[in-house]
Amino acid sequence: MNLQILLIAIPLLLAFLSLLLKKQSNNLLLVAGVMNVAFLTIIQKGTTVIGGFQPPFGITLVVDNYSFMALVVLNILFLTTILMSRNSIEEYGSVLLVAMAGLNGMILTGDIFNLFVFLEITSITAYILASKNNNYKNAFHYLVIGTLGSGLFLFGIALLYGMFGTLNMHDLSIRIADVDSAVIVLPTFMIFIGLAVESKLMPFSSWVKGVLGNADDIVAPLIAGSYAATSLFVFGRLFSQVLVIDSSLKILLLTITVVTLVLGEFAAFSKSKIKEILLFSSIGQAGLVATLFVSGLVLPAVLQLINNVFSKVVLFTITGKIAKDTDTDEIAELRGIFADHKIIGVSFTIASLSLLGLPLFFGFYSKINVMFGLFSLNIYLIPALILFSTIIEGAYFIRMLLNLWNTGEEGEKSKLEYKTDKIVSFSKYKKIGVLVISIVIVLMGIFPSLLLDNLYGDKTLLNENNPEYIFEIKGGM
Amino acid sequence: MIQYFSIILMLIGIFGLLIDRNILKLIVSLNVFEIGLNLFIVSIGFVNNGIAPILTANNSSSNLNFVDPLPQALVLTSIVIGLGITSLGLAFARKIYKEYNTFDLNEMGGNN
Amino acid sequence: MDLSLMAILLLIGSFITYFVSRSNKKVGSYLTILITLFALMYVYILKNNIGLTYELFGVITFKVTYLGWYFSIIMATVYFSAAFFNPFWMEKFLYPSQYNLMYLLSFLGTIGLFFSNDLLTIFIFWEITVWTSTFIIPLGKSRKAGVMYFVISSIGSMGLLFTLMLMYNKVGTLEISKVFNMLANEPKLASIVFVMFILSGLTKMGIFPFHIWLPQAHGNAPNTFSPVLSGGLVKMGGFITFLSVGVFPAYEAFKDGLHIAGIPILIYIMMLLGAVSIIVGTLMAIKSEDAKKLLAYSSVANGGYILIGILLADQLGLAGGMMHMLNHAFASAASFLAIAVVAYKTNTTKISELGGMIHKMPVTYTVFLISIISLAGIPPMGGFVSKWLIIQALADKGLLLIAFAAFFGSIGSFLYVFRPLSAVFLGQVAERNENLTPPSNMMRVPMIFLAGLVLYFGVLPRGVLEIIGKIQASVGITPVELNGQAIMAVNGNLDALKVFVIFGFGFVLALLLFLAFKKPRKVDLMDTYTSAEFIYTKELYHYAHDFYAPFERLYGNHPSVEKWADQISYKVKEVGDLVNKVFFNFNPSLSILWITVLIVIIYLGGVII
Amino acid sequence: MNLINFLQAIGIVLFAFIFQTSLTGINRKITARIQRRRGPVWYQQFLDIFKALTKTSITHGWIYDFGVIMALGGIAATLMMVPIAGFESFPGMDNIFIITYLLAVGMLGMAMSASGSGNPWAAIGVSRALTSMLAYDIPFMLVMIGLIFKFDTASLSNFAALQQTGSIVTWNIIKYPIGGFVALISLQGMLGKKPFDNFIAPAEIASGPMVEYGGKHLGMLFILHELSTFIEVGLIVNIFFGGGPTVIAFLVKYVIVYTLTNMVSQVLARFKVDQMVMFYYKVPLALAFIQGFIIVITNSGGVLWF
Repeated sequence: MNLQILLIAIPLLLAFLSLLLKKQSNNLLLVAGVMNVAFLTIIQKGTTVIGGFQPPFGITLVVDNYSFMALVVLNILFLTTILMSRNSIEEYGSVLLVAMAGLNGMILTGDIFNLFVFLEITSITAYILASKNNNYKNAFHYLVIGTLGSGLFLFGIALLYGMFGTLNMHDLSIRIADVDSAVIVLPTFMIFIGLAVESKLMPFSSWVKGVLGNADDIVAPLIAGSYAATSLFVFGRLFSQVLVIDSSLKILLLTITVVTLVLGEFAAFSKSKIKEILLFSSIGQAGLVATLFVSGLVLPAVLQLINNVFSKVVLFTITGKIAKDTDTDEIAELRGIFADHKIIGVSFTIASLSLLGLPLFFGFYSKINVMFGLFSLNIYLIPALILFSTIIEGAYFIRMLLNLWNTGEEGEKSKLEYKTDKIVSFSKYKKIGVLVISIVIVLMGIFPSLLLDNLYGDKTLLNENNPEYIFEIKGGM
Repeated sequence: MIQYFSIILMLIGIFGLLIDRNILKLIVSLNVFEIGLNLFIVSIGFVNNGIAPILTANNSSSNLNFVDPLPQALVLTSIVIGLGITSLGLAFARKIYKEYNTFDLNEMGGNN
Repeated sequence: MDLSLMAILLLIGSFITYFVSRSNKKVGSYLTILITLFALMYVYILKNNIGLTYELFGVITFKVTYLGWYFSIIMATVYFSAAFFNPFWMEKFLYPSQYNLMYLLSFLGTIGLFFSNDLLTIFIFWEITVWTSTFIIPLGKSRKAGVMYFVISSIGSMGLLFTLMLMYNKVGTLEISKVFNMLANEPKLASIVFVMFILSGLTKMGIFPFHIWLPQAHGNAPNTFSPVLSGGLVKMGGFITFLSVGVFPAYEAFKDGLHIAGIPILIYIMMLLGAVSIIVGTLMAIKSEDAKKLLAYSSVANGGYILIGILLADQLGLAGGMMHMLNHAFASAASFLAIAVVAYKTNTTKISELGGMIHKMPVTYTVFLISIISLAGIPPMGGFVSKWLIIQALADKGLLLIAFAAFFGSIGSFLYVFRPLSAVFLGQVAERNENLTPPSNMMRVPMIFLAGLVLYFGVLPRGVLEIIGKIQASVGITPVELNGQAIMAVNGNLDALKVFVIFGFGFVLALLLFLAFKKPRKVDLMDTYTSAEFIYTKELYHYAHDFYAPFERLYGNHPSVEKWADQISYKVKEVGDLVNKVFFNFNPSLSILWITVLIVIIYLGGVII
Repeated sequence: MNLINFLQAIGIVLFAFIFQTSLTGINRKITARIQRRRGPVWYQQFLDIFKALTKTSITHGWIYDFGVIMALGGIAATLMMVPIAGFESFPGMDNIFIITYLLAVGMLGMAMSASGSGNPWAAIGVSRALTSMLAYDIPFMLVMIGLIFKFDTASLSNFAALQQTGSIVTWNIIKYPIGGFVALISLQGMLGKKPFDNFIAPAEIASGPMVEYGGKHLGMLFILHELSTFIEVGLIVNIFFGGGPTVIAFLVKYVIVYTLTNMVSQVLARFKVDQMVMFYYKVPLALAFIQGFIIVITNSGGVLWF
């Protein structure tokens, strides 16, 4: 079955179609989203060879446990995002279709140059999305840094190709395993930069503030959700299996990711606007996930990633809408906004609490896994820093939540009459969407085995993570 | 030799990105960077005294001294992508100019 | 009786309460009373199941122990009593149904915590309690209080999680009874684990320097929840502390290290923190202008006693600490409830705005009197018995510094105890409070119940000390020795019943003397000796503001942890702003500079290596 | 506990009252002589009390009455536990902490009653009294901790008995002079004698807590004052002066200690309340710590740190 290719081909095809049928582009987008999710239920694991060249020479599309998980996450995220915010899509339907193709391609491909191509396709759509609502200056900023990043990424690929003469990821991983990892320091770092720009690692992510800080309820959840998930999944693919490094470079990379984590939380703490808080929190979370991937803790990283992106989609969708309707996302001006929107408020709260890793929510499960993973490596500094940043994270999230729910200045009782006079109206798609996601978060928090059992067979909480179990890229070889 | 040259080109591009505040110049710098990069990739496939990797009646054996064809293919893709990015950047530049009446980033004033 | 079943029932019950409250908040609030009563009875019956283990969802494991049972009974009693006040506040809350839900969920969290059989279960329930209660606090007067509560609790959670992970990595199990055993022979590791583990207890109990959340949270939480916070949730810290010296082989692990007066230095430092808490709590309580804040600071001071008592981990000290936990729980819950009644009627808890409440609500006054003199440790109340035990233990060990703090707290408590007693309840009634109606009987029931318990344990402490003896025996400490109602300590005995009888006898004698002479004439409160001045304004004649002004002046310029905490938060903000400036500039070239710098570092690194 | 105990207790209370009231009368005379006056007759105090008791009184509400009864009851109960020359009406109840804390019940009752009168002078007086208590009690208690640590007992009669084994050298005041000195300074505060009498301060705050009282209330408070004086001086005599092998010895020591305190008081001026706190926390507290550390360190063989 060549279903894998359809995940990319159909959105792409519909994208071209949508250029012809401008008015139907949003419906075509929905069709593509639904079809992609539908394909996932019948897709089989395996490899598809494109173009007739046998691996390791040709391009392959790989569906193994890892990429299957990534595809599930990505397509569900994408579909829910466009469903929830369909009123904000406007004329960007075609772009989103291309984006869908590119994102699916990034995950599916087993060829590192092909990955670059998909990365560029996705980036271009991201630039365009970022420019939505006249946000051109920040989009240009994104474009410059993104282009430089992917240029360096390509540079790294070229270096690797020059060294090993192959572009197939699996082939590459076998060959790299044979050499001293000091040899591949430069290309690895170039590739790291390329992905770091997309995954929002500091200091490569200065674009995030301008882009996410002004994004609306479709762009923000897409960039913080689908795009972030994809680039982090790809990051994980490359850095925990292909470019496995064990040298001083690893220390440098870990430093970058951990610094991202801690400083991201610091920056989020210092902010008073919801979007800025969320975007810096995204940066911090990206740092955490990248740390885990670089440390080789794939399962915890994936869990944390899933937790983060689903929560962020909920949060950004709601915030985007609030900011759009009220022209502000300053917490102080929105006190008690949830008093009229209980369902939205509850979902927002659940998503935030899950991000904080509190029990009854999925985030707790991922946090525990992260901690078990890190401690099993016998390192204590990184978990200590993570715990420390969790405290800061708790401070600003709880501050935000309490103020959005409750009214009144400090020292006044929380009463209805002090409520903000800003008015927001949420469509029922949004309400249902965020509620469903948050219910799933709670359900998975109480019965975490549901998710993993269905995807991977039985895997209980305290099992140490097992990379081989997830990774089976054979690249068709 | 060509590799050093291409790397120097890339560095010039980065240098331009570092010091320039003008949007158009930034786009040009990006292009310079990309050209350097493309040259570098092509140079990887270079083989001394190599011949074009085309099986013809004269060169029918695969043991001949072909240059690596793959980098060339890659560069083609890369150039196309570069073109796309450049045009998108220029489109943004136009929009920005409409909004701010300047191409200079400093004159637009950041909001932080 | 199955504990897992109870947990499930409570979970379901809380959500039923939530949905009932959505349609009718009064009925929902009555449900909270019923459910907590049900849980109280259920827990009481669990006494027959000591030693049994239960499982839930495959992850959570419970074990019924005397320790857990003791704590759960305290907690359930406090939650049950405070629940009687919920119906009265339903109208005042912005989110009544949310309040009911969180009230029951946090209750579930505490009960689960106390019966935990493994560290992960402790952590899960700990976190559940923390976040659920976090959402109740801001319904009161302050959002910042909720944040502070959450952050400081998070510091504790962090310590707990760190311990949990570290120990799992070392031992491969999380069962409480097994997990710490290996530490007895590894003092270095043990000291890290000890500090991290007890950290959670310290934060929750409000031990210096983590005491800052108590006045904020207790003082600003809804009046119905302050009793639970002070009487209930703080005791979670006591539980952790008990584990950290009872189950954790602290004394054994540190037996070769530095000792002070026979106490390992690390434990001694923790005790000193307790001592500082007593002093700070006392001084700040004396200064407080708000009745609830005053009680909150008194919780800080009493937390110090509990910590010291438990950390002594011997026959007397531990018994004293454990009993003080119970006494403080009931007494502080009762006094917070009494203040809640006052606040319900007058809409203020500011001491200087009140006065003469005894004429409007004598029952409330009596309850407050009983509970607050128990807080101060004056006989014949429960607080006296437990403080006596702790002080006996301190005297036996010769711990002078700690004993100083204990005495300072004791005598100092007379000061802060008297302040609300006098200024809120005695003296003239302000004009605006002239027409207060008496509180309803529904409010009186839990208060009288709690005050009765406080008095009961002060007169007949044997029952509770027997349970404590069993807890002590279960962790290998000699149980406290009892002889009838008398407690046999090393340096002397205390027969609380006899003390009560003698006191009663003295009281009867005085009463007879009083009755023997002419009946006095009743005069108005404004009809007093005024140095020949004429005074008409009742408020002005009521001495309530700056009650201990000369004494407060002596420590007016004290350093404050609150300011320090604010500074930390400010510093974090500053770093965040710096990050924002350095890494998130709107100018792309700054990012490019960083990229270049990193590449150069890598390149140079490659060249050098 | 049977009826005999209770009867003995009443006897003790009566005895203490008569004895201390007479002594107060005598001391009024001594005071007068120091001030070069003639002074009243020695039984003047009795006359004052009985006169007050028989006058018609006023009341400011139930707590005003209740507080007085609670105060007198509490103090009387405390007195019943103080051993006099080895005699205890309730054996085994003479634990120092029980006595000091039960004493607080009486104090609290009186404070409540005074505050219940609604007179701000009374409230100010109570505030001062409690602050003073925070000052003088702690050095005393610290010394006690040291002694309890040393003798492994907290029982007053045991303390007294331990000092009766030899000559005057076994008295704690000789063996632990620093502690004894601290205790005597604390006694000065406990009795509310000058320079620590700011909480009564008649000319300043109109007698403080006592401002509203008259008639039988005042009479009862007089009795209360005599009884509490007996308890406090009795404590010091039992702990530092070897109690008394016989009642006479006990009473002689008692008279000396009390009279000395009174005489000291007559030549000193009054401290302000904050000055008083500072004083107690500077000198006696430091001395108490020194005494305590000496006892603890010598008792643990010089090994406090190991």
